[in-house]
Amino acid sequence: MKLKKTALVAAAVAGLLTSGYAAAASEQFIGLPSYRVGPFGSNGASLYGGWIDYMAMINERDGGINGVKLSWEECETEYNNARGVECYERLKGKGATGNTVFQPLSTGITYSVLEKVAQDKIPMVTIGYGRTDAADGRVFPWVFPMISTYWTQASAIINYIGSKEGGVDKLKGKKIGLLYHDSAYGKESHAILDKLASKHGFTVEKIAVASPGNEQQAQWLQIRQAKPDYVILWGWGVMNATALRTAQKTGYPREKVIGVWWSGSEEDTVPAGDAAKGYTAAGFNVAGANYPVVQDIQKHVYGKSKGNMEDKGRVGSVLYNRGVVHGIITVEAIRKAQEKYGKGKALTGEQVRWGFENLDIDDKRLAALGAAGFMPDLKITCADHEGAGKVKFQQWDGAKWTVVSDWISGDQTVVRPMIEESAAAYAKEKGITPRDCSKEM
Amino acid sequence: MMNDMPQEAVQEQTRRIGDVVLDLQNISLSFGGVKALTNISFDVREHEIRSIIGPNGAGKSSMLNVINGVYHPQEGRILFRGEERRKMEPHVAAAQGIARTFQNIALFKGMSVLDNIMTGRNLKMKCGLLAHAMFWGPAQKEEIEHRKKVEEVIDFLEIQSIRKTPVGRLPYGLQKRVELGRALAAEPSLLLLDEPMAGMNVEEKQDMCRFILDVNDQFGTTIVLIEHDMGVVMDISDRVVVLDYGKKIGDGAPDEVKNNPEVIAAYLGTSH
Amino acid sequence: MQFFFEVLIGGLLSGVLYVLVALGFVLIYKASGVFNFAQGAMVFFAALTFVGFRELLPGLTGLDPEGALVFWMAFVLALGAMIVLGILTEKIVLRPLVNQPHITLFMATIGLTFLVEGIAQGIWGANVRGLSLGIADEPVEWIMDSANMLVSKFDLFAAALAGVLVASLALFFQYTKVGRALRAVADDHQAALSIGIPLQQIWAIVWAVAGFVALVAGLIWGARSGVQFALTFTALKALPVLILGGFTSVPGAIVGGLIIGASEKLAEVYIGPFVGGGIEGWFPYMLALAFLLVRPEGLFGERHIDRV
Amino acid sequence: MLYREAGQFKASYIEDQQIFPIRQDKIGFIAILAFFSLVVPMIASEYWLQAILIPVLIFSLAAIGLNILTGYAGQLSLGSAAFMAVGAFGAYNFMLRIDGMPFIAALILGGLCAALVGIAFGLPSLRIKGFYLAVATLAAQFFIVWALVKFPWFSNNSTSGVISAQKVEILGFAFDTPVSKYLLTLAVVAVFALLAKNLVRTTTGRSWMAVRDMDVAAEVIGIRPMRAKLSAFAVSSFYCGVAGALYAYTYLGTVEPEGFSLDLSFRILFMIIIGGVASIMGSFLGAAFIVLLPIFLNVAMHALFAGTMPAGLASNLELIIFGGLIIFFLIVEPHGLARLWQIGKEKLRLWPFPH
Repeated sequence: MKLKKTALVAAAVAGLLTSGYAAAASEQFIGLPSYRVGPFGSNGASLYGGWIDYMAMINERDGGINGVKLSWEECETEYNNARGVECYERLKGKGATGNTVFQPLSTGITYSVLEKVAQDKIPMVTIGYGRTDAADGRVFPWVFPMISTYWTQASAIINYIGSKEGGVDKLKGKKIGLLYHDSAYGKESHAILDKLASKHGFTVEKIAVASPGNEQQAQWLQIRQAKPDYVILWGWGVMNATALRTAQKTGYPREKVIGVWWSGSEEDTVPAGDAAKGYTAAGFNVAGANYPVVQDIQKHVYGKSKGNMEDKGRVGSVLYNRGVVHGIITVEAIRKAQEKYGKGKALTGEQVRWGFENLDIDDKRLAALGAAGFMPDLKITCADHEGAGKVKFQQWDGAKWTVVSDWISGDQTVVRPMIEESAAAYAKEKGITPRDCSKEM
Repeated sequence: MMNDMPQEAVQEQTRRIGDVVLDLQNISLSFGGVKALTNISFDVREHEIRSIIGPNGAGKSSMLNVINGVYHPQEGRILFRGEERRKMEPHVAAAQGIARTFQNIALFKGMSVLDNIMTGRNLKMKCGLLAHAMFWGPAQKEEIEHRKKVEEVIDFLEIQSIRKTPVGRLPYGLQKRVELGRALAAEPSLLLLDEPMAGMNVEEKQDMCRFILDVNDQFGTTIVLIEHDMGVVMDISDRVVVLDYGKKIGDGAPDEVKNNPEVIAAYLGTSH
Repeated sequence: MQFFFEVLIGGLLSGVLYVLVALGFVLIYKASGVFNFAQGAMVFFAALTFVGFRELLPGLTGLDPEGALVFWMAFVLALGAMIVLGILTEKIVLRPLVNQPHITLFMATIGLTFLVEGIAQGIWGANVRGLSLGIADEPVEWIMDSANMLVSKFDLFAAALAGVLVASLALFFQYTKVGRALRAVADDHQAALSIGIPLQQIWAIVWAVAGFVALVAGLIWGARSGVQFALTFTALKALPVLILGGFTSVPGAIVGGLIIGASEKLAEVYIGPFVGGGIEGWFPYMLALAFLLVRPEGLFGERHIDRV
Repeated sequence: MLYREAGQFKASYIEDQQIFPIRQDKIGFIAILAFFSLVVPMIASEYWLQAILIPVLIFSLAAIGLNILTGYAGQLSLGSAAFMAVGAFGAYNFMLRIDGMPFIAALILGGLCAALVGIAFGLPSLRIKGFYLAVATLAAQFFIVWALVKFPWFSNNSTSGVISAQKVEILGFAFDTPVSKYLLTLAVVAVFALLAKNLVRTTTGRSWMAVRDMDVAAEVIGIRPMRAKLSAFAVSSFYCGVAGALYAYTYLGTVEPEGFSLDLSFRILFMIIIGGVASIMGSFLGAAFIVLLPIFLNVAMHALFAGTMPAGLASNLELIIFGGLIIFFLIVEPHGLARLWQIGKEKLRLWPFPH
């Protein structure tokens, strides 16, 4: 037994040297650069858990995609850029056709492999994080910041606040606080909100929280002083729970705090306890275990004790369901690509990229997937790698999330020009000639 | 004990003794209210061996620390080669040609004997950091030149066989010798020795005595010596200053001091 | 002015929480000369173990999950775990490394950090958990009404608890045999050994006491922002307190913590806006550094004289 | 029998003062360099080049930097990653803002920026020592990362504070393949490692070690502690800065300030402790060990427990083993891998007649 294990390790290490695994030709390999330890380990466990469970469900229920079974392997990144690059390289050559999609669920890792994916012809899908201007598919053919970018989300949040006030025109003269994680991620909010502020005539009060954000006394006293009408919470990790607790401490009503999607999961509200009651957050997916797609996972995966989640109570949580969304989009893109490149075949990353670019998940398809209302409908084109551009808002009632809005779109007349401008600047800096989308098929 | 020391050598030195090089006037030093030295005055003449003796805690080491700038006395004047000096850092003292050894060996433990002694040449080396990094042309030439000097010191102290040994591995007596070597490598005009023979056996003491006298003799170096071994002190010193409880209680030629009743009472008296 | 005092009081109360973490560092450093970087991980481990037992016990015993009995049972079990951790650390990590340079011991405690983090999450899972001590984090009403000033009930409670902790530690060190031995060890290892104080036993006790302090800190921090990995970062809040107050001074840690807490909040509010905010991450370090440049021996340290 | 210095006599001090006084060492060094520059590019896969060898080389350089400061000059620092960040952002801005900036010049200028910042944060070392200084260097760590995020000028007003390295071109040759990037990194690291070796064995290095071993004695023989400490900070930060620039240009391509976190600083510190304090060789061994160990553990865990153990537990077990091995190494060989190497060499010198 011991010998066998030693041999296994040796084989695995040898595998690193040679790269490339002998895998069944009818398996589609997906590398998972997951993180299950470190400050964001709990988030990673839910996100990758949901994604893996969905793929397992497709294998169990449908026998794969048109008979092509999905196979995957995890690689621990610890949410660390260098480890992420190592995982990218390690996973790249695995499987019969190599890794077919890379989704690191970390903006830092996204940046670190941005140029490599184009060289290696592996599509990178960054749902709800990553480089915003990559939504311009002409400049970034290999990157898909799908469903909704940070800028669209910011705009949608303003629209939501507008709807609560009785229309965006009512925002004139209002003051909106922005409590942001003082990092690259948090700063994504600045430019777009400034632009929207000048368009709608409100003011933005930007307040930075130093990472990790487990102390916010000063910030919330500043908020108390400034008395903004709403506070947008642009946080990550421990900062979110602390923000809600400190809001309670300083007497700021939680109903007026609107979180972004990385601030709107059970991982953020549960530790805040009562303080989170009434708090609203955006999301490109909703919480709940009653959707048919989650029910199918329960039945086909957990029913056979093959589930990935250690804590089964988290199935149906916001982040778990977000993982399921990752699964749905990945599987649908492969399905789409098979339509073009041959059903029942394992596809290369390049072929799957075509699948992502021509992805069209309309309401009918969503219903068929058992995900109506679970995530927005989505249509990707050569130029537009974002697709939906919609978010829903959910409110925490102290025990669970309740949806309180329909899908709300961002203001693309503001967002899209910003994306194109930023992408054009990147193209110029890098000497990239944007694709001519009329010639793509 | 050291009576077999050739008398002529001592005589020869006495003849060469010159002017006052270091003049300490009314030195007082205290640490947070505790007086270490009180109103001490004495001088050191060129080429002489000047010993400081006294019981433990008399302030002997503090005196050396005052001379080479480790401590700054609150009161008093220090004249070195006729110039009064104010607060002075030890490295400035070193630049003026004052070198020393320490009571508890203060070698650089992580380095070899050769490197330790090479540090003594530090002040005389002029090449910059970049030149060292390249180790090309002038830097290499300089390194080699100083290496030659250091080898002379190594030969002089008869420690050729241990030159590449890390000093931490050496026995106590040899470490003391290396420390002397490091001080000598700086080619000092004034050498301060803090108990160079403490903890040594007779042979080692004899060797050390010989080195001290040779340094004094061959290089003409002025030496200020702290030593407990009365025999050695009386044998090799030109003049002796006696401290007790931070005060000077005697000063003069060895024979004078030996017969000073105050010294006998305070110093020799305590050792009985 | 009212706003200034609000920030000041809030800062002082936050400072109390830093003191809690810093105390653990000071205890260990004083007794064994180890700069224990794992203190943050110990805070996390303690809080997670407490919450874990609190979740586990009602299922095993049928007791009321919110009841006092479960709370105290979980507390005792978590404390037991911390004591075991302390003893094991002494036996497995410190004893073989005795007489090694400080930096080696320091690195060993960083290794210990990984170990403790891994064990904590390996046993209890990565889930983020809430922790309620039954005291709401709300403004005290009468202060709010009379002075329009915000003072949190929870923070006052935490401050009181910290006060009790410090007082009981002081009593422990002053009046028990172990405490006296501990102080002897802190003063001079060799001397303590020579009069027959079992050094290694004392170290184990100190680590266990530091574990107890970590547990208290973990409960309070955990109740504020949830029991999650980020509790390990509380160590970073305690470090500037240590340089300000000195690694070996308990009063230094207390005063240092209050100074750091108050000044970082005031700086964030009054200086932050001019430089873009978010300065709390580095400001305490800069402040402590500036202070050290003026007074290298720290707040309560004695001036050190080099003897040669 | 091969490793024998008998019969090699040094007739001059020049010969005795070579970097490798023993002939076999010199041959060995040239053989290793030849292997890594000629053979490795032919046989190594892209994975090995990009995910292992390039980062190991870059971290070796950073570890040499920290070793100069901590190992040779005795000043404990926890801010190495921040100095890497200064180097990366410095080089980026020189490339960006000056037309026709040669890459190597930008690399060195980036390093010089880091050196200047290093001197500034090294000033406290003149008054404070030991862990107080170590914690004080955290001020550098947090302040620098904060400043790089906060002031958009550093990242050319990028919305997210992220910089994307320009193409690397030297004399018209574009370094854009893994092999060419590897060779460039190797060349830079090898040159700087040799320069460091020279530095530490001449006057500069001796004055650092003197200050480290006994600062009062050093001052008494005329070494100025201020100059020694600040030059150590400058050179150390310079090395970290160059490593940071390489990290951006030949390794990741795109970097964000937060990537240069305290965690990275600790990793570099681990490298010198595990590798060997005050050893250039040890810096390489330590970097290789610390980069490879977690990867090895991850691969091994997957091979052993894939499917049988919950993934979260497996990841935590990796962390536990990593921490445990660090402690184990510190206990078994507190002087690091370089000492093992040394012992091995001494054994080899005597072999086969150990007495």
